[in-house]
Amino acid sequence: MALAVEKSEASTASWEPRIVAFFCNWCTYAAADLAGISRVKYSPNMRMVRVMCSGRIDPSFVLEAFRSGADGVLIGGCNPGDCHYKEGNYKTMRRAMLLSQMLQDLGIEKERFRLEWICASCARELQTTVNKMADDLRRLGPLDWKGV
Amino acid sequence: MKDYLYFPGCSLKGAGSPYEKSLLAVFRALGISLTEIPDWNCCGATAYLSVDADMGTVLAARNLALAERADGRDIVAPCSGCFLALSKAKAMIAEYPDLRAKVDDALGRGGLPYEGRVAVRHPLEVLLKDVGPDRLRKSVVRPLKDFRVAPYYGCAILRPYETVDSAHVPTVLEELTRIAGATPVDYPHKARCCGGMLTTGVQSVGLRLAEILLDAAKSAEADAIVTTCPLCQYNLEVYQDRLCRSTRKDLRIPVMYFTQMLGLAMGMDERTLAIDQLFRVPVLACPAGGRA
Amino acid sequence: MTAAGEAPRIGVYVCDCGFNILGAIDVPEVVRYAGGLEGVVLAKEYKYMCSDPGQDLIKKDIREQRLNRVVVASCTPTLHERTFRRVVSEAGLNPFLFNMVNVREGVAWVTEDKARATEKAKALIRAGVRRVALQEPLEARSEPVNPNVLVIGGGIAGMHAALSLANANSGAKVHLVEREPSIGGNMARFDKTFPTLDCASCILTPKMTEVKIHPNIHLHSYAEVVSVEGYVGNFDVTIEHKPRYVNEDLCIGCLKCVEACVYRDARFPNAFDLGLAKRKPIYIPFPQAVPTKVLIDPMDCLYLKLGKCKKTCVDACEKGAIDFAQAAVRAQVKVGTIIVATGFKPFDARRKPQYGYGTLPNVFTALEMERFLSPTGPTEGVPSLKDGSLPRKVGIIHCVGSRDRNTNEYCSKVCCMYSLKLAHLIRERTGAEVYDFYIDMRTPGKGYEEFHEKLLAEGLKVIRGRVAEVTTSALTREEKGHLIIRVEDTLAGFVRRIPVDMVVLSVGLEPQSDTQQLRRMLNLSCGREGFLQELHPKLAPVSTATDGIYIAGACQGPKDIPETVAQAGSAAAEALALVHRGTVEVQPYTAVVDEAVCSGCQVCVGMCPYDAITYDADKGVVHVLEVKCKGCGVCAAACPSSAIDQKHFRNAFVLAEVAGVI
Amino acid sequence: MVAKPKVAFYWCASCGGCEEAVVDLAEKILDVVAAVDIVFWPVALDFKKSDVEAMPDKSIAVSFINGAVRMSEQEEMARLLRRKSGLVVAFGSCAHLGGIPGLANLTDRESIFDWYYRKGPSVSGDGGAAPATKVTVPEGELELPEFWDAAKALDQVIDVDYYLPGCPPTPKLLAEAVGAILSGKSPPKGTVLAGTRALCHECDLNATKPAKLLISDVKRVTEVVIDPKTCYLAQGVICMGPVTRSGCEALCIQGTMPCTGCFGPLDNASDYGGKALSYIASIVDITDEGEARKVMAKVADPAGIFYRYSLPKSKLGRRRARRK
Repeated sequence: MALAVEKSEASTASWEPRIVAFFCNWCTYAAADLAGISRVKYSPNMRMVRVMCSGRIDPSFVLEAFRSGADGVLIGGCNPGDCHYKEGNYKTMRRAMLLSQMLQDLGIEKERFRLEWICASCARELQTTVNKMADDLRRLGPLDWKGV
Repeated sequence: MKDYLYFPGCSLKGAGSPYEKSLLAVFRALGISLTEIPDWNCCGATAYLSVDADMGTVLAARNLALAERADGRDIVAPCSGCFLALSKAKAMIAEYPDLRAKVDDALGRGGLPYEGRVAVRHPLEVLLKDVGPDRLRKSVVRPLKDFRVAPYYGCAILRPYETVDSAHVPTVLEELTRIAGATPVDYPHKARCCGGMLTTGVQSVGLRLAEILLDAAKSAEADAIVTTCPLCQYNLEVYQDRLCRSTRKDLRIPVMYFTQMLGLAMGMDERTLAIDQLFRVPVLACPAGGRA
Repeated sequence: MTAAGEAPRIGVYVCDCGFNILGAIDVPEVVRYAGGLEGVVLAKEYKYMCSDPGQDLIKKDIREQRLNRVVVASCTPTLHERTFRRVVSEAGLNPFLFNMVNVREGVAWVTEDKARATEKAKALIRAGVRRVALQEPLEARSEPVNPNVLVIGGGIAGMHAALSLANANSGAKVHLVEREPSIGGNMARFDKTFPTLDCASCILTPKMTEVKIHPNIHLHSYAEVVSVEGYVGNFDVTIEHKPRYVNEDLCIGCLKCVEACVYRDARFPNAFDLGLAKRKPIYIPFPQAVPTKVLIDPMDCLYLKLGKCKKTCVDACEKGAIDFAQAAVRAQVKVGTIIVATGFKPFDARRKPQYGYGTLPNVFTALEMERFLSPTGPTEGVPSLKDGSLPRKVGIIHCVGSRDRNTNEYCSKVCCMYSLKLAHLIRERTGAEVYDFYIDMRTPGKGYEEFHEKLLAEGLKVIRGRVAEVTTSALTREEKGHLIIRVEDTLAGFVRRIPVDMVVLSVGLEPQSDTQQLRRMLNLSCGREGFLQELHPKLAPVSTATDGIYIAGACQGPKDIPETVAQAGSAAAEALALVHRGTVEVQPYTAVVDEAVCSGCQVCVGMCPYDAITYDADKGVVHVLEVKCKGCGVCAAACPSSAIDQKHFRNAFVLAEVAGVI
Repeated sequence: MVAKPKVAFYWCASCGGCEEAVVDLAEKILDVVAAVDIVFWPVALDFKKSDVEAMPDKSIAVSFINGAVRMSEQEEMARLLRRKSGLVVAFGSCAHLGGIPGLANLTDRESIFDWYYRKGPSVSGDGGAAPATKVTVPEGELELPEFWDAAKALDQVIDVDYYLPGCPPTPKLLAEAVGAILSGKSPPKGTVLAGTRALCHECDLNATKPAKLLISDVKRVTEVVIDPKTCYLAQGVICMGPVTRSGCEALCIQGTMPCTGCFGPLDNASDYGGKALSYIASIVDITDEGEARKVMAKVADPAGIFYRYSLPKSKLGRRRARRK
């Protein structure tokens, strides 16, 4: 399925990286909610896509995100041992290891793809993770993917 | 046996020489070699710190850097002031990048790189952690029976870094005392200020603090105060007579270094341990002098 | 085109949420933008979408504008997704043709810059619209709820919850599990409760007995929950009963065995008295213990330790209840809901060595003082010094371990009040002069400030300042032989040294040390202080992220008895609501297999932790057992043929969302 | 007699294996030759580009084009044949997905030239020489084809009607395809003329899979003696069977060689490499992070393994273009 890349209207003078974030419903999405409730501010470059478990994330989603204009992709899941579905996050962990390597072989820096365990009460960790990633990407510059 | 680099600092070369003599004697006997850091300089403590803190740190950092260049073994810093100054420099440089920059710049001009690799150790740690109670016990040939000791830590080796022992309930000196066969007495001042710094400034306050300490040790019926710091030793020792006069209390009590105590228990004589250089020579119940 | 076939007619509703969203996002601009998105027939702004008028607005449009898709951009779905799904279904639309976009927690509350917040909100709504266009109608599955309830912890919270449930006579059986030999928890240790000073055991003991005799309550004392499997409505629980070495059914609690024990005198520390009092190897924890059954501590009992003893206890027992052969036994129970009421553990005062606990004589924790003050406690209600004399001056130090960067930063909430209570009781029993050292005197609550006033009137000496240390380092003759409390009096502005005979440390409340294991067993999460995390701090204070599991009392955070009881009640109500409904809705986010594509490679079979996928060797394809599927989607991500997809989280939906946010 | 349908064969960037496949039709090739009129087949018959240009548009019934498109010349021929043919069939993995030449997309033109004409250990002389699009010879200036920065699959340059997958396509599939097309029973445009499910479905070893297909280690063929009677995956050997389109009748596997994926992805697969990666990582049943990292590291060159035949047609298509 091909996706048209639709650039957003709000044209900011300085370039801002786009981070697509896949968060699991139980830990990292909950952390994001907590961040909201506790008014913990973080970079708006990150846009959440909610899935029930980080184990739902098909590596193809990540590839698609890069292909359609993401400068970085962040996956957030429950800490090892804490998966709401027992062991989904372990699959994510292993897929991410392989995917990260493959992306680097394809010239995509490892800072652009991150898997982080962010628990339901880790609003601060979420903040630092997102802000750091945004900074890293600003340093790396746009990915502006061009296919064949 | 592990070998160490050695940072004597100014006082062990001066007023604190009994400390150095006894330390070297004891370590030699335990088969530990101490190599002086080549071309070491002031640790940057006290006076310097109050004039230019950053420069103080740089001074300390130079010693650490020299140690790295020497061979990067652990540094043994017996003087509490030096121990704190070096530990503090290491910690602060690691924590504050801008300070690190200053240090790098300063040392860089002398072509001296600083990586922060070496560890700063206090002899007490080395004795109890590296050598270990068992070897120490074996080395004791003359347990100091019925010798009542008031262990005194001073401020610097426990605060703010509790690497040597807990700042609130320290016990290592007690342990060492027991190993030496002596009896540690319990009193609440063992980690309180000796007044040292103040006797040079606000003398009345400094002396009051010393008095509190001596009084407590006396009323705990100690035969001697055993300390870890040249400044404490000096401060607690030299003002005793004056305090006796001013307070009309008997505050006379020997103040010795833990290395001297251990040395005695290891059967060394008072000259080797420079105990004869103390104002008040502790009186031992057990026969003094060389190996029995 | 939509799943339903007809072209999407999407309504987008952006919520101002008062000023919460309006203040941080240019809502009119967002609405204008949303209106122009493909498939959107109308976009509206409203003050509070979740309010009745807001809900009616949506229903009206669905009917009049023939909307077949609805997007609401407001708070997080965890808060109101249910609400709006109900709304659209009331208007005749399938609830799963609704999509919620999180622009409050997700944007408004976490973004500094309004322009960028607006841009982000647009992106999220764009994604939401693209997604909803593809969403398909689904039927929520419902599963039966086992009426029985498991209550973990037999303190005041657990007991109250259990009784509320049991008294409902809903046909529900309550399994109350307490790991100590007796129920009662910490409250059983108290003599009086603040602010009313009514006798704790007078209000507690009847409750304990009622729990014991209630036909609907099955009490598992001296037992622990070792495993919980399953999900809301159908939990399989394993409970392990520790051996008492006394047959509970036979023992009548006459205590003849205790008198007869070969140990003439009690010499073993009694856990209930925090080791302040002694007991024999065979004992009951305390006189009012429920169940009133003795037990034997295998670490102390000669026979169990060494295998030889006259076993005078056995002879003494007419019932022949003593059974040295007893071993741990496991029981299986099925329940539909679980209430966690595991309480707290007091802060370990040794972690503040400057206060001398464990090193200086006559320094006690508040809980120890509670025992001293209890008529059944080690000193029969009159606190005395180690030498047996009465204290003439007592210092109570607040915030021990609390509001402290080195230990716990949070306020334990109950300490100020219990300290005042202790001050009153100590003064009443010993006539001692009592000093309270506090940072801030926190007395919110009915009658609490009045109690504070009463204590001040009684002549309580209060000194404002964090105590630096408790020491025996006397500087004056008067100080000699006393505990000296050094504190900076922040009101007087100088350092005080106050000699006292006894020090009470008002330790804070901490999570039970095994909270982490419990959390994992039940699939809950913890806040950063380590207490169990509620679903929502305000709107779902006793619910958790795991459906069917509720929390009550101090396991959720420090709280006093009234609050604890209130929480226990509401947890019971939540559980009962489920029991009463009889069924639970299970999200239909299950996996589906396209059998025309599936190659039968069986990669998915090994993926499923619930064994919900089976291989059909004849057809050479796999099937998903919907009832077993929990909807994690791991199999879909793993399926090499993309033959498996997840309902409501289909690849296409997720990818549409991805395209939208970029 | 009615004129026999005209057929053309052409090769772009390919190894010639696909041509072999045609010859591998063995005696069947005679039926084909009998049934059709081969008007263009550079590898076997001497026709020139001008001959094709001379033909009227759409006069060729079917053109079978194999090989990836890597150079301007290949694009030119592809376009020409497209214009002259009723149907174009992408023949073999390279034309279908980019194939082995597509792996060149893991690097770029500059790096390739650098290595082959300047830095390579076998390069002698000043190493200054490198392909150019223009060269002057005594006879004048010649224009040479341009070597592109990336290799492409056929349908990334021209419109393609059918795909015959495989490296090379099996004679059986070729025969069936030709038969189907000539008999007019042509399937819908864009059809891949092979199986519709993944290879496991037609693999005999599928029956030997354990109840739960989980492995504790991944092995390369060189590391183990494969038991030919048990599913290779179950033995820890990476096999692309589960992600790869069936139709080859598990030829390699019958030859004790795990599937490497030449038939490419299934119709609805999101991304071949992504899927391959996902299921391999998923069935490795290790939860300890350190251990998992070790085993995952054994999947050397993931991009090369998972996109061996399909990089140009993958979501990302190629290595990221170098910043200018």
